[in-house]
Amino acid sequence: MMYGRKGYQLVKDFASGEKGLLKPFNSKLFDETIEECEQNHGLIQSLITKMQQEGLDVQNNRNADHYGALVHHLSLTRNKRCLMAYVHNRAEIVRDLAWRVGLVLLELPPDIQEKLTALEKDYFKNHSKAIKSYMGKLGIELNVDMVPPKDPYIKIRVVGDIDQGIMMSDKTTNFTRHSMHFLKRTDAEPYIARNQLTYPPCLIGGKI
Amino acid sequence: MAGQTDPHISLFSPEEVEFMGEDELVEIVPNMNMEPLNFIAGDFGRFVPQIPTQVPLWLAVALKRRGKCTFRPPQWLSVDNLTQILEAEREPQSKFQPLPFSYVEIARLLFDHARDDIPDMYMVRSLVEDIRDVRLHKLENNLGSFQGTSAVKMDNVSAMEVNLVRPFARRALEAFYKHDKPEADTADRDTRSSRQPREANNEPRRPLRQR
Amino acid sequence: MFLFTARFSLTASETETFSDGLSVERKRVKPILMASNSDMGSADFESLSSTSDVELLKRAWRNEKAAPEILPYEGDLVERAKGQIELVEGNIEDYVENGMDPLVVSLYQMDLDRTQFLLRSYLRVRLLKIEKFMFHTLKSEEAESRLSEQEKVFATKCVADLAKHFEESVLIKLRESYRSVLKQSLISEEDDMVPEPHLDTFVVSRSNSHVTLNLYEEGESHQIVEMYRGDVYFIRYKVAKGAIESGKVDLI
Amino acid sequence: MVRIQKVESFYAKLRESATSAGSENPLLIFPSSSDVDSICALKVITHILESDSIQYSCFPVSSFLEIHKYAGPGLCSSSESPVTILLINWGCHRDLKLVLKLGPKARVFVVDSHRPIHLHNLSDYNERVVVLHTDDDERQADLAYDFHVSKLANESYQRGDESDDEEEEEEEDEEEEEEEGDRPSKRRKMDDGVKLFKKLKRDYYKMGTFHGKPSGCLLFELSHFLRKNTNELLWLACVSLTDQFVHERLTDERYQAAVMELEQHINSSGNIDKVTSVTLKDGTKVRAPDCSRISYEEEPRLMLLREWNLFDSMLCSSYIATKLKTWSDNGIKKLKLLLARMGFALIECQQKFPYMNNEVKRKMKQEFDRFLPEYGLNDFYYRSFLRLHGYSSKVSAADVVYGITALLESFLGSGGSSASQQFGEAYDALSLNNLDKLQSGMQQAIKVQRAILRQGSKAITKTGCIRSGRKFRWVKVDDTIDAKYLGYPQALTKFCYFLMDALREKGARMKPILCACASQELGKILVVGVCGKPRLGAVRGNAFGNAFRKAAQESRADYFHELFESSWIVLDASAVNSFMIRLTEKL
Repeated sequence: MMYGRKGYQLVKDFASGEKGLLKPFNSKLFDETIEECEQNHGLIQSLITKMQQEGLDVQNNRNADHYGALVHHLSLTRNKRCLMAYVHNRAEIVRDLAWRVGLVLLELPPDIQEKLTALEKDYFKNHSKAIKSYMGKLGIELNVDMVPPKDPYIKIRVVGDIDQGIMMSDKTTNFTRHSMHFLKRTDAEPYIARNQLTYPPCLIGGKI
Repeated sequence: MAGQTDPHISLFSPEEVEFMGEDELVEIVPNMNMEPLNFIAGDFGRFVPQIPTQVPLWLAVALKRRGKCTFRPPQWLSVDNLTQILEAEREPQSKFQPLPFSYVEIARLLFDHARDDIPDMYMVRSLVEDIRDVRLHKLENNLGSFQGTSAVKMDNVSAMEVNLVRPFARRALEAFYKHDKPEADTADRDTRSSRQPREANNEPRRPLRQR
Repeated sequence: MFLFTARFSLTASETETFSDGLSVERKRVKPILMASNSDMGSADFESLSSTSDVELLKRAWRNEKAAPEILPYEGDLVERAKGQIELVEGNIEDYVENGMDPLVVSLYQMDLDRTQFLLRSYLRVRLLKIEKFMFHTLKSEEAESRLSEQEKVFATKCVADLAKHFEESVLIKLRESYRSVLKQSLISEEDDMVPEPHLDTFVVSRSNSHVTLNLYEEGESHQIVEMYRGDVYFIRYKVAKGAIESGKVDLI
Repeated sequence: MVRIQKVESFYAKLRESATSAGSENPLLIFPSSSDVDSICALKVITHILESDSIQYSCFPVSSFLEIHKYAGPGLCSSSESPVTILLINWGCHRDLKLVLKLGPKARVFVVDSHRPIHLHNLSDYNERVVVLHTDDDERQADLAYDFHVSKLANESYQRGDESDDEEEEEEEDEEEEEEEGDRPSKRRKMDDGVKLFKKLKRDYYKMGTFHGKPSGCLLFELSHFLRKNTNELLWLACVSLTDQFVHERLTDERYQAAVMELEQHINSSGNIDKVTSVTLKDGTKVRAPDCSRISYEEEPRLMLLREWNLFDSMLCSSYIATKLKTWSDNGIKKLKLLLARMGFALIECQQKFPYMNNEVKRKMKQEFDRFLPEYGLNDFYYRSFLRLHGYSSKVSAADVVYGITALLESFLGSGGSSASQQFGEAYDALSLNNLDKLQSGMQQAIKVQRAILRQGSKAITKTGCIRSGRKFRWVKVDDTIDAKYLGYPQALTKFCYFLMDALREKGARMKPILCACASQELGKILVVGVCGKPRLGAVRGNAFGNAFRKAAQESRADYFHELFESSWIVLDASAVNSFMIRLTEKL
């Protein structure tokens, strides 16, 4: 039984995903790694009790059992690191979603929401609250203006299906598919974040 | 989203490098009357037709796009000057020639928005591209010659070049630094250990304790 | 609260009456810290030209982005920038109401957008750094002193939220002696699960004035570097840290 | 004033209306997705609007009814908030206030080359519609009126209010005329003023439909006036003029005059770089690429030559194919003999043009000038525009028009890519940094032209295929494969002109021609009518307009006459024959 392999596969599974994009939570591998920690812990206990029954001093008597227990301790801490790394890296992406895509869980694109575990959804909500309360106290929105401003206006073309009657800062229009618009950048940014709009090749002022 | 740097690595996106370059002052010739502009970034204008004035690049581009001015290309952006610079850059073992810190961004913005204000614009653009390529090539070559030291001076380097070479240089310099530091006495092993990125400390300091 | 400071520059102006047929009285206060000075040789360094608040904000944003660890919070600068942004936002509303030429309005809007972007990016980069090293930022007195009040609140909440998330998804499923968030197991002497910023990374510095830096820490062979105004160096962050915080050197 | 003579005052009024306080919508722009001139005009006007920071929303449309799908409530209801609309290349030949049911606060601005402009749109009293119709456009028009149009327009608008759609009104005038002829006593008593008004109105509409100045060129003049013209916009003006030339919408004389105007712009826009290469002291040469320059040259009437090969381009290009009758075997033999006489080896001529040897390319013009007149091809070369880009590549304005039109006309019916999606493709392909899209459009145009040659040959060689009536000829494209290429208005129009040229070469009497072909909608047939190429001094344009509508109504099948040319109509497959029979009575 090769210890530590499950943990390794778990972290590898995360690493194989596209940078910054979530894959579904690999609960099978995750639970198997937890299971392995239990086995490690069980073996440590049995080796210690065996040494105690033999009347040996567990700390200083460096016999085979002592090192056996040590190996399992190391395997357990390694598994713990893998589990924590897996949860930590996913949590990093969850935070990034709050910043880049939107602070309201239900407004996230459905394909992203599917990939979040219940715990991660809670974490998302908590983290959004932290960001919102910071912004509230300071009176400045920080999840906007991610890209250096060019002209206050921007030219976009609608590629996704967006509901009708779009409310913009001072005007309303329809974002029907394939229509083109020249509007305030801040009005377009939420839709760009959910990549329903593209910059057509002819940016304002750029080459037509 | 394009244009926004990955917040986790302290690197600037090309859009951000251009943004910083847009504060450089350039000369324009307005074709209309306009009151002085008192911006947070500073005071500019009284704009009088045909009287040249200095404004930041972002303001100049905005006025040009609205048909309100023409550019006076900077002195360094001419076929003769750029030819000399290219010839000097191509000299073997030559140092970088002096160019404005954001010369790449200024050139690109002028090519995009002020084509008709730059004489022989396509020749100028080819020369700037060649100069940029020669300099990047030189930068990559002398990456290898960095000695194991904590500080490496770079003369006349530009914003884009710094931003481009930073990740490679950082890795090379960190590797040099880690391997051939002057021998420190063993006493402060801890300070050295704090240098390596924090890895788990494998050997237990104290023997296994009874649960 | 405005910090009134003198500003020496060619077109200093306190109040501006717009003579474009409008009687809008526009109060313009430009609290600028340092004296402006003439341009520098052929390779002009815009950070050395008149250091308006925008320049200071740009320098703070750039240093924060380039430094591996969080830098001291520039509270006064942030307040001043916020004040000026609110002032200009008000002015723009007046311009629009008084039917000012849309061209001039859009130019003032662009100046506003640029300053707002800098302020937002500066504050956001700091929050992202806090998120990245959240446990570390609250670990020491010194680290905590670099944060603003609201950032401390944010950091504390981040730590609590993430600890809770770790707790519920991993730690309660492990045995007692392995349940610590900060330590791998009870027998770890120090918090060996806390990622720390890597202070030995190399950054790119540009000196604002003549400065001499000691390249190595105590107990190592002495080596120094003498940097002159405008010099650009690839340098170990730890060595330049003091000079950055004192404003002698910028990161680019 | 509803008819605006000056392009700059048109823009000033548009700008003032679009930025008027209280308007809830941005400026709504509806470009026609039926022709290239409309895209060029859109790009020029949006460049100007953007530089003045005027917000807009743009929805490509291909029929009158679609506007309500996008314009939202403001357009026709009595809503108080003003809404400003800009129509590009459609709408001015119908009474817009009536057809679009404009509300009190809606204002429609129109830049459209379709003629005649409906009198109600031109009247000073109609505040809802503003039409751009410059003086020199009217003076140079192919068909001129010898009376004062605006006076007639005002009178018609005031009278128009009581009567319904202007077609009906014109209808009973004609009956009057006939009545007058055979039963004078029954004629109603009319005072002279009304009679004169009715006669002038009848003459105004009886001219049939034709085209004024291309919208792209008109709006380029606006950008020039506002000092916002660029090399890009000048090229768009060249393409929009060539669109009218390629699709036979203007006379050769008016084309030459317009080319001269654009040539002055090309010369004065400092288009040519002085320094194109620099030699460093160590001998290396740094060359500047050709800077997307625009040039004007004599171009052969060979379609998409640079995307094709010489032989196929000569075989399929309408101008040569109809003269040499390349649909027949001996026509192809004649073509091969011609090439041999010019000293060009056949395999050379079948090489893809970029790889054809330069010797042949250089001698081509000289040989063509020497031999082609013998075959009656005397104006084989015509003045045209070229765009140089990259290091040596060239593209001609005509090839751009063929390519972009093919992109516009490759929308599929249900489920497939919609017309507005193809409009986006065509829009992107018009800029120089999207050459791959333009190339795919040009390859598609080659397929359309091959289909035209195939169906043309079949129609000419198979007897009974072209049904010839007293007033017009008509033919139906049955081949389901080629219908995929020809089932679009512009392609079917090119097919009509091909047949007309072929019949002329066969010595047949010139008559208008109709072509019917399965459209993209299942079970529907597109019918397109062509009266003949616009000629200087011609008395009438395309007369099919109203006749189509009435014939379709009488054949009691449902029909769709809302496309942007009144000589285009969509019918039920079953109704085609009865439509044709009734149509002969209407002409």
